[in-house]
Amino acid sequence: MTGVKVNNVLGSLGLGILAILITVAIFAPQIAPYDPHDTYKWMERPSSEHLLGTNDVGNDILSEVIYGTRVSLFIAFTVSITAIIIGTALGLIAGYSSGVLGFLIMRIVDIFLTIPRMVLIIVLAAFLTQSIWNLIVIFIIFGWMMTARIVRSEVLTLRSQYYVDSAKMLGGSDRYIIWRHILPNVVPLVVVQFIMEASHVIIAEAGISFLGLGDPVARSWGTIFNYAFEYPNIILSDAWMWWMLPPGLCIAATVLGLTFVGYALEERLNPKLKTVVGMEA
Amino acid sequence: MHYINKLAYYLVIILIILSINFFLPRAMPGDPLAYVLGENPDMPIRMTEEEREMKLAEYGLDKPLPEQYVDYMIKLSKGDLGHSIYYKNPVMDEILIRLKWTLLLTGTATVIYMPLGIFLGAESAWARGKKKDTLSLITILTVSSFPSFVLGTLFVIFFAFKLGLFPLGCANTIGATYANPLEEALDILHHLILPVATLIIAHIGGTYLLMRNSMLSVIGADYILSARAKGLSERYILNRHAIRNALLPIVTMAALTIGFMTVGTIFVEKVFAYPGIGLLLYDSVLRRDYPLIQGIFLFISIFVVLANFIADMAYVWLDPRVSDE
Amino acid sequence: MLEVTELTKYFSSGLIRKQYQRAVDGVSFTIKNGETLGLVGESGCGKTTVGRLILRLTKPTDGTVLFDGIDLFALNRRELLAIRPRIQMIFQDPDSSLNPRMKIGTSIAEPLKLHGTIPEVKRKQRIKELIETVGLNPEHINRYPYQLSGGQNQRVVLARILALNPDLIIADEPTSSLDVSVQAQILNLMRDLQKEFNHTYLFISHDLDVVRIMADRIAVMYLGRLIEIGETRDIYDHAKHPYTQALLSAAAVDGKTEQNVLEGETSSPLDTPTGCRFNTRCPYREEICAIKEPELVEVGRDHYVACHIA
Amino acid sequence: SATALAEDGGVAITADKKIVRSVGGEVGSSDWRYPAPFTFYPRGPGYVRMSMLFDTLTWKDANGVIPALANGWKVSDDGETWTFYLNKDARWHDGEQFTADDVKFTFDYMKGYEGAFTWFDAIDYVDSVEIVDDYTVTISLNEPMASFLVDIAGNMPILPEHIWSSVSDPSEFKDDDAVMGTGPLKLVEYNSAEGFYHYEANHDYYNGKLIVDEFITMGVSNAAASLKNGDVDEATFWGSAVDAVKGFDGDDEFEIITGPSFWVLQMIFNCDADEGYPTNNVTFRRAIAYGINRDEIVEQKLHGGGVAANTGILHPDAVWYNPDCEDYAHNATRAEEMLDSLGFTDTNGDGIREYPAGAEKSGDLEFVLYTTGKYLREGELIQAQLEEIGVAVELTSSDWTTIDSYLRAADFDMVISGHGGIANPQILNIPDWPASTYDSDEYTSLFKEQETTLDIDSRKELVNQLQELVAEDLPVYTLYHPYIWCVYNPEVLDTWFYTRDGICIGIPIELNKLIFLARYGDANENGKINMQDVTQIERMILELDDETEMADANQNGKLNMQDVTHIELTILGRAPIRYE
Amino acid sequence: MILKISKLKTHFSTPDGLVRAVDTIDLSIRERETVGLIGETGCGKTVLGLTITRLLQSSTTVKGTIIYKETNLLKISETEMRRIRGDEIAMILQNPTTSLNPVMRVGEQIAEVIRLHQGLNKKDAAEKAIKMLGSVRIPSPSQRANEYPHEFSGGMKQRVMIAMGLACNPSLIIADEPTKGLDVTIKSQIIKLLKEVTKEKAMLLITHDLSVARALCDRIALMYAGELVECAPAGEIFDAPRHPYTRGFLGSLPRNGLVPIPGMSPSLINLPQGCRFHPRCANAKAICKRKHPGMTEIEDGHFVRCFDA
Ligand SMILES: Nc1ncnc2c1ncn2[C@@H]1O[C@H](COP(=O)(O)OP(=O)(O)OP(=O)(O)O)[C@@H](O)[C@H]1O
Ligand SMILES: Nc1ncnc2c1ncn2[C@@H]1O[C@H](COP(=O)(O)OP(=O)(O)OP(=O)(O)O)[C@@H](O)[C@H]1O
Ligand SMILES: [Mg+2]
Ligand SMILES: [Mg+2]
Repeated sequence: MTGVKVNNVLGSLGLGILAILITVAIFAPQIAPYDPHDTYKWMERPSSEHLLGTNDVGNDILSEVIYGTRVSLFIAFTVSITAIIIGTALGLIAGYSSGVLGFLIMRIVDIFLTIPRMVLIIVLAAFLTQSIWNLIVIFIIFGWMMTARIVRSEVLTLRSQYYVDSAKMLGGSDRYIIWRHILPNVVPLVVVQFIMEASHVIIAEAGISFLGLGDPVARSWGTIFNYAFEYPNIILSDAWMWWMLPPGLCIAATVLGLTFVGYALEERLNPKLKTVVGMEA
Repeated sequence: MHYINKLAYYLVIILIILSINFFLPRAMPGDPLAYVLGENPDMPIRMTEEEREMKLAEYGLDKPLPEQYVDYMIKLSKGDLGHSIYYKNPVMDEILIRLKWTLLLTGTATVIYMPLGIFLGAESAWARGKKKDTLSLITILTVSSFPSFVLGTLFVIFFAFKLGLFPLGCANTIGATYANPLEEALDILHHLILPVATLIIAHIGGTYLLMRNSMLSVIGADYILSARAKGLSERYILNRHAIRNALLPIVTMAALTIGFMTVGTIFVEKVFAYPGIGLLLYDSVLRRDYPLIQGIFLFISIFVVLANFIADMAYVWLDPRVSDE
Repeated sequence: MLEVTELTKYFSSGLIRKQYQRAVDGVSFTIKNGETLGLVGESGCGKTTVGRLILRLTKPTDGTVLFDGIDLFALNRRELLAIRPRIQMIFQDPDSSLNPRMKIGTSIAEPLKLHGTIPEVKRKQRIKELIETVGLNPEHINRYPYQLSGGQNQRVVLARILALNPDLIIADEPTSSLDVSVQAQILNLMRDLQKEFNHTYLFISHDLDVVRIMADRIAVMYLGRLIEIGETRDIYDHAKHPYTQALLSAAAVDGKTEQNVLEGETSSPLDTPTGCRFNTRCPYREEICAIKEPELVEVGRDHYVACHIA
Repeated sequence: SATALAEDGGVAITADKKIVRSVGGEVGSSDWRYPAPFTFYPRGPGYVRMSMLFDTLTWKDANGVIPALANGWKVSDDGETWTFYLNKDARWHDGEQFTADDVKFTFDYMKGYEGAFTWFDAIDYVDSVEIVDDYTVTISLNEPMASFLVDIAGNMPILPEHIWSSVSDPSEFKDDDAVMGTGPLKLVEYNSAEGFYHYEANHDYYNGKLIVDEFITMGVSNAAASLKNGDVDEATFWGSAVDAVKGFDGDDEFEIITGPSFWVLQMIFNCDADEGYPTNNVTFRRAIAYGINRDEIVEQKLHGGGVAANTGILHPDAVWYNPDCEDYAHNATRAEEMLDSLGFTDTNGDGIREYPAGAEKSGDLEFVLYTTGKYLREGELIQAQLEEIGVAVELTSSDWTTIDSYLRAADFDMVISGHGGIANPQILNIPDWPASTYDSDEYTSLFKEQETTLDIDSRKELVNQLQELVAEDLPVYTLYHPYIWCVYNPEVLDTWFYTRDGICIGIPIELNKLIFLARYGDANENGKINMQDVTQIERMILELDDETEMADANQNGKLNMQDVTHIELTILGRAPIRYE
Repeated sequence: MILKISKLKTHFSTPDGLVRAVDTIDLSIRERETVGLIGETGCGKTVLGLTITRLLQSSTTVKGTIIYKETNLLKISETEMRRIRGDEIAMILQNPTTSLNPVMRVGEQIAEVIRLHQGLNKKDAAEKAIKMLGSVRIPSPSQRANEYPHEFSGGMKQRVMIAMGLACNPSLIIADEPTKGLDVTIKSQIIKLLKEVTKEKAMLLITHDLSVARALCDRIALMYAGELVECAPAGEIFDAPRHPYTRGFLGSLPRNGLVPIPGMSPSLINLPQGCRFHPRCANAKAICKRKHPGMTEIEDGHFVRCFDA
């Protein structure tokens, strides 16, 4: 049963990483040694004063990265929570009422899933003003489909379960059935989906920002990385070590944390892997 | 029946993509003319009302929307994706000259990462719970959580700059004269290795995990036990019975991954200055060369839709249960 | 008490070229108060669908169902909700009849809560009573379905149904997934409860042995049609339809007597044979069988058969 | 002679092919379109890539105008007729002889396809071209044009008649023949995807011996790293890229030269009388100017890779530069005093001033500062600086299309934007800028006057006044001029230099085709043209002082009086040169 | 004696505890004999079948001996075992619908086992597969061989499973609930087919359907909570059952009056002390609670695990 152990280790590791990052995000003003907009001597090497040195305009990189956590996580969580809620609602509708509406929703989902969404996001971002709100809206628009599809197929399975029929038979209204019988069974899936979506958004946002389409004012890790990447002397000087690596590692760590947690959750929720042994009398 | 349904479905998708493309600049805030003529932040275009009218007429932007739509469709049907503002060339031409590099890059990466991911996923699942499985699981999850551009940049710094093992970028040595085709091929390969490696690492995780999960559910299936009961060897069972079944979800996924790939190349091409379509999209975005951006979007989308279509067909071929419906 | 006339359900599939699946095709029967009607037939012949139609869990295509004189198919939503507690169904699979995320107690409380017949304070007490009525221990109240066995779960289902004190219970193969000894427990319990509360049962099963014990009358279905209906004793002793005969003979395997083994498989309701639906497998087939569909005719007291030959 | 010099080893010519590689930018952005005369991208880098292939009548080097296809020239007293004596050795790449016919053809062609040559639009000045003999042409202008020698003669590529006479759609003509000129290089390959231009030497070049065999300008992923790795031999850096340049400082393998960029970053105020409150108040704008610390911006953003700009807009290295404009040296106290005097005071103690009571607006003194992502950092610095004087700035980064629409609607407070070509007084026509909200009768009439003044000195005076007026009125507040650097490997080529007032009509970059010529290799061992060269030329001039001798000299491929006069003019800063 | 199982134990270790799925079982099967293994859900029947064919995961503990024609199956290498599986001992698994590979043609699934064990080439194996399909009465076998499992009905899939089991002419067949989930009329078809097959082969028939066991078996073994409780010739089991569980089991059949055994089967993790059946036994005595009864032969060939027998 090493699988279970590994699973627990990965899960806790992931949770640990996320906990740290979330703490950093929340307490950024307390943790960060400086205001990320304050300027000091530019391109300082790491020192006791500036643990990660300063960037090309003299901002303290450590503080920038700490505040970047805020931006990145804020985008990721805002988008994934909203997208998940929308996706779950639409998935429920599509799955529960197999009418025209459901059919329509699923067609839209199929179509959206077929169109390469990141390319469309890049194209849209190119057309729109660079702001984190625009990004958030775009990500939400393209973020709910997978959830809707997964929730719908789960609802379809649940709907054919006898206990749903039973509830109907016992006099439960549709709303009652959805709230009491369908939704609670969908929630675990949705949680996993939330985690997956959050990690998608982290990567996608970092990517968009790396392309210089992020919000340059509210600097996320991707934007910090982009600035470092665009710095002409980045490869020749050693600055990549303290300017490029930290935001890069933060992105990777967040994704990793989310992946681990998502993986552990999925393993735990996957009924295939859970064998109930023996029945208690 | 199935084919016709699918075909109709994909035609609808393409129609929708075309429409998105048509409405995008028209629905955006700002002057639609700016999306055709481009912008110049240093020296804004100067135009009198008259010139403006003339330009609008020239691009057919003064007509009513439905008429514009029809014109747009007619143009597209002739393969005309419009003119790039920057290159002053047909968008299609600009895409086509870069296509080979992107195809080379994504093709090579796909040809490697797909089978590799499938192989590793299958092996991992087959050895579920063992050290081998755990190790590869953790390694792959960890490595693939690095976005491709972070990974690629680190590769450039280490392998290209610090160690000097590979070139810093580009698709071949510029201006080089080759003694023979082999030399040229080697040069191209030398330039290809780092970007391909980046793409592979960035994309292998998805395939690996999917295959592993898919395989895990196959392993528990009764027909695997049944195959064992027949006395078949483990290898044979894995190859003949397990993989094909486990591949089914992968095939559906493959098309999606091709979509991801095309996006992945944007980052990799930027990092490695690889002259493909991704870099073109990036540059066009920087230059706000809207017709080119739209053209590339259209091109990639249709490419991905086609890939989906092929995957769907492959699915039918792989899963006899579907073809009967 | 229950009068089913010309009950019909066609399932349609396919968007462009519709295909109809004639799952239930003009079934009529009645059940008297306190009686048990056994409904038998092979898998896919439409038994479950009949049950679900009566409950209106599936939308009917045609026909009427009169329950205590009320036309169930004419009810609107509210009326339906009001009448539903009087007709209940026990499903084939006890494990999936209970929400895996609800404790047993919550599941049993559900009907009480939904109908608000019993004030909240008394509910606990009532649940305990119900649990004991079906032979379970009050300590099970706080368990989850997966912590109980199939037989126990089926008891929970019964307890929950009893909470509503229904008049008609449709039992859809309630023991088919259970062991014989557990089956005996459940069937006995059902019989006891019937006696106690004067339930009317529509007992669906493919096991003729079980039906024989449970039912007063038996109805045999084949491919969506009722082909024979009569008193249990009549059916067992004087089965008239060749299909019923084959069923009985197959059930009576003991290794000694040579059986009347039916060749071939049931046709699918997607393309039902013309004429008598059984004609493709019937050992006594005649010309007319492939042409004309036989009507149910009375062959004895309360004994009807749909067969040209019988 | 050039040959002798080359053999002396003044220039490293080895038995192998000598290939020079120059960075043209990042891959993708290093493309400047096909280098044919009507297809290149109409910016400096596009032009120079074309200029390798096509020669003009005149050209410029580090000191100013020099002969090219024309050996010599003279101008009539009314300034309306120019006579050019053409080079008799010049040949087209295909071996055809270059003649006066080609020159006439080119002018006629350019006039015939007006607008096709998107690079400049001064052809209107030309009335007609007459062929005097095979190697002499006269060009008649509609009106005198002081900048003719640079803006037209030194700018318009001369086309081979035998090719272009049959071309009716010049901007679509992209054959191999479309890049066939008389220039020192021939195009071998061009690839837009990779953004590279591969040239080979035209060893039959009439204007001197070539010291390279091939020249490549290409895209790379990182210029500094590629240079260090030896993938390229030369790269340009600009502004804050000074950090990368410093990395080469003290590296024996590389040489560095510095030049002007003729570029300015500025902040545009909304001066609209109706919409622009309070930025339409000149005192207010001055207060803002005092509040901004341009030196800090130069230091923090450019890392010293530039200078605080001339508040009169024109570049300090330009002929027309007025050094006496008010420079608004950072003075927060003064700024605060001015704001106080205008009634903008912090009444609620939140550190941000409020509008005076009864003003058009109320509440906090807060402005939206628009910028593209490129200049965001400057915006941030300004934001912080202005906050110190109690002015709040909301920084909004946007693409230019969006900003432009705000500008047109006069719906903005301040915008950061930059532009080049600031050596030419024409740029000072601020009220005529497409999005300008500046309106001043005094300024407009002054501008009109300088446009029509032919006397150089009086015109200079007028342009000076204009600059002072800009600096006073501050419709725009210029921030900085970046420097530009060329870092190269002298082992490969050491002739790099910056052209006086920029190549052609003012292109600041170092890709002057003269670097491929032996005489430049000779003239500057340290890569620069110095005063000695000039004296040498002067000495030559003194020896030749009569007409016949001049004609003689001309035929020998030497300089003539006209050249000298022009060089002198240029050196003295009197040759009117139009920049873009 | 074709198969002799003695003291066989199969234990799974799980996070909840040790599952004693098969606990000290002795059972032998003679040539051409059909032995029925009957018991309630979860009592360990399938695990026993899988243990014999060594198809369980390696993490399980198996103790005891399984002698098949003089070889101890628990001692030989995996390679040797693989040679025996499908060739000499065929196992027909519980659920035909899921036991056939959905993406492989039916003919190929039969042919592969023939190719493997009999070394036939592709063509011959395919022909033989068609013959096998014919022999289990699949109409137009050559055409059906090219179809996929989903195109077959439940009864036909079960036939395919049987054909697959018989393909290499094994001497022992282990059939795990071959009639489960089938309609009565189809069930009798399968019974008829199996009856023919067992004329010359030994079979271990796992089922909880007594009518099937009665129709096919020579001897019947009853299993309860991982162990055998009674084993005797079929007739004796039905006519003179000795173990209270057997009696209760028979009694709970509808045709025998539907008299249930009280209580329910114990969990294989927490087995009762003493006789495993005693909590449900009407005549349990003090000793039954304390001591675990052994298998005793009370009549010739009739074994019972009960102090009271
Ligand atoms: N929701 C549905 N949609 C489409 N077809 C259905 C649906 N429900 C049942 N059917 C079809 O209707 C027919 C009758 O089904 P039904 O479940 O009533 O049979 P049954 O006699 O209860 O069979 P079993 O003994 O297997 O439970 C079957 O062919 C089935 O496939
Ligand atoms: N791999 C395993 N790990 C842990 N427990 C197992 C495993 N396989 C089977 N079991 C347990 O062993 C017991 C016996 O299972 P088995 O499948 O042999 O029962 P069975 O008698 O065949 O039942 P059925 O009639 O339902 O097929 C069950 O309690 C089961 O949960
Ligand atoms: Mg049913
Ligand atoms: Mg079993």
